[in-house]
Amino acid sequence: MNITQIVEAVLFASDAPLKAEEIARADGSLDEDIVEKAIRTLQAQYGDSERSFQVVELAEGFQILTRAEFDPYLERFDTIPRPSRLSGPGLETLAIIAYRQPIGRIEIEYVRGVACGGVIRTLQDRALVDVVARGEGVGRPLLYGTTQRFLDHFGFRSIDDLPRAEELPVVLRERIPLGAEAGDRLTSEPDHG
Amino acid sequence: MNITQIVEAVLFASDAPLKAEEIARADGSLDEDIVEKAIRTLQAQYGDSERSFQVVELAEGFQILTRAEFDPYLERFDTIPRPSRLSGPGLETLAIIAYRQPIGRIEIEYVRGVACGGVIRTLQDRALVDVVARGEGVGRPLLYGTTQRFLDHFGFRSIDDLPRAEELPVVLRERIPLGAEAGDRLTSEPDHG
Amino acid sequence: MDLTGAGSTLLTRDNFLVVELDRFQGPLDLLLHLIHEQDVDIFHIPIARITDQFLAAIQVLRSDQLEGAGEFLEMAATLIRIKAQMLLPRQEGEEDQDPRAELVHRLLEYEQIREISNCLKTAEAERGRRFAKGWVPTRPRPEISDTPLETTWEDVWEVALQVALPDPADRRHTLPALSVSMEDKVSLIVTSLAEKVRVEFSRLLCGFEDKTHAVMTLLAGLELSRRHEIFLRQVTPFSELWLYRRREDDEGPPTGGREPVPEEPEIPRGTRRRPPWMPPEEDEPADPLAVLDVDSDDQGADTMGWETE
Repeated sequence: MNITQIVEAVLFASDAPLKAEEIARADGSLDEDIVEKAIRTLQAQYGDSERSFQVVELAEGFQILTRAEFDPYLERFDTIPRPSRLSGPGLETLAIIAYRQPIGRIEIEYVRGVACGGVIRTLQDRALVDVVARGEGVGRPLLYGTTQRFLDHFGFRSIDDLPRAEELPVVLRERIPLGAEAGDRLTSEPDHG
Repeated sequence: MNITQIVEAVLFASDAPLKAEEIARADGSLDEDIVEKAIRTLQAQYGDSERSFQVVELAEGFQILTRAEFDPYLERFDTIPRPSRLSGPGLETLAIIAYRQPIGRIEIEYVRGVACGGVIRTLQDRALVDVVARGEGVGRPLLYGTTQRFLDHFGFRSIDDLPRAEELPVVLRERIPLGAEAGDRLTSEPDHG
Repeated sequence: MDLTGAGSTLLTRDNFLVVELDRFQGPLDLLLHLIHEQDVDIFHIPIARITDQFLAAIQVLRSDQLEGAGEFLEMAATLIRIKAQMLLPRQEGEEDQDPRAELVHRLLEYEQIREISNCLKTAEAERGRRFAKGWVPTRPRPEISDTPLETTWEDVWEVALQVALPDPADRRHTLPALSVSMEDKVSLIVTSLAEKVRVEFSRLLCGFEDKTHAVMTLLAGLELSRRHEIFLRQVTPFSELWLYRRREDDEGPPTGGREPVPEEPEIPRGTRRRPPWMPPEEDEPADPLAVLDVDSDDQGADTMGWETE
């Protein structure tokens, strides 16, 4: 059992990146320099033997990670990434965008009554919505719509497949201009007269 | 990028044992036999290069695990998750379920001589056992069996890895109907003395 | 059943047998302990003696009210029954059934389970020495969108049914200073110029105390100028800045010789239409769109400010 193996075992089993001095705690015979040397040995060995993983140095320390080119093969394994759910605000915002797309942030906020920038960004990060156009009006607002991934995830062929629209509350069902009583700035081009 | 590397990447990235056919889903070029051959290649490569981990056959699948002799070096890392050990009642209850599955609570309690509802619930929470069927009798009792997680927790490849029936005394091999009111029936069984 | 009498006398007689009941997982465990302690053949249990010892041992149960006391008492009853049956003369023709048979069966079975438990314990310890790769992201920087989403359409649909325009009366009328948007100012300029050819910059600031409004109004003016919708004119440094409406056929700003004539700006004050987005002089709610509920569930940092690109 040699030092390189010990460092490898520690790196492998840890579920967080470890700094060299942390790894050195594994055994009295180790120190930071020895550990870093061992890591370089591992990096060379993994490279030479064409392992599909590598020792990567991150800001937080060292970690063994799969090499990026194998990503496509890992996508279908649900034991790999942790699943997550959308929050309540996320669901509501997604529903509004789905049924009223393309729609600007101001309008979404008008319906929800709260600021939505963060939620929209989260939905964008999850690739469920994206900017699909720029509005015609003042400031040329970004308009959001649902993505192909949205359709894939929920099993719709197209936006026209969104079910049972007739049961929806009026605000989502009808293409009434949102915020109409607040002036026409959101929905109509200002008159340049 | 070769097949062995793909299989390695999938095994490496997974946090649970994967069956050969599950691994094969990573790519169209794979099937169960190819995957198993790749795993044997990996096992040989890891052995030759004295990696501190191995591909282990576990819970009807495969997983990369550290070799046991490195355990002492891993002890002091709280970033390494350790499964908690089962209590005595937990082990007893699990033993009964493992050997007599599917089995209902009443029968388990008859064998152990004590109430087991809480222990069974704990085992269920830890996903070591689960309801696998409903009994035929009055109230259609829930019948419990062991899970993949059970195999994983104890390092068994399959349920056949449990100590073999031949090694057990006569009493356990006989599937005598047991139950709260089975006392009368039992006394009329052939003499075990 | 009366355990007290029998128990207390037996306890004194057999007090060499000290039993801590907490150690036992149940009556079968205790029985096995008693049997093994005394090196008794399990197939020939001296039922009278074992029963007495069992009863003595569970004396403590009664006082401590241990959970599961009933199970010990039940076993005590079984032992007493077996003891009684053993005393009865065997009848002719009856199957030679030892009254202890079921108990022996249960004890053997339980002993087996304990052996298996020990095997499991060993296996568990052995498995516990080996570690899977600690869960780490497979790539240095996984995209959030790479993780599977468990949300179903039903989740979305349920929320969709609840969506309603907030009741304006429920809205909190806080107008944070930062909510000055360029859109508002663009709109202000455009609306002002809808009725007139030009407007003074200072007039656009009427009713807006905060400096932010001035900055945003200027930016809006520059933006509209960039889009060739208006043009700006200032005759001398620090003089009034004028914003001019630009018609499609306009070529550019008025030439130098034809400075704005003073008659233009005057508008009957009372008749000026208040643009919908402009906060009125009274304290009535302003434009609902400009109202921001900063206490709500969302990330408050993202206000309705200037949309950046």
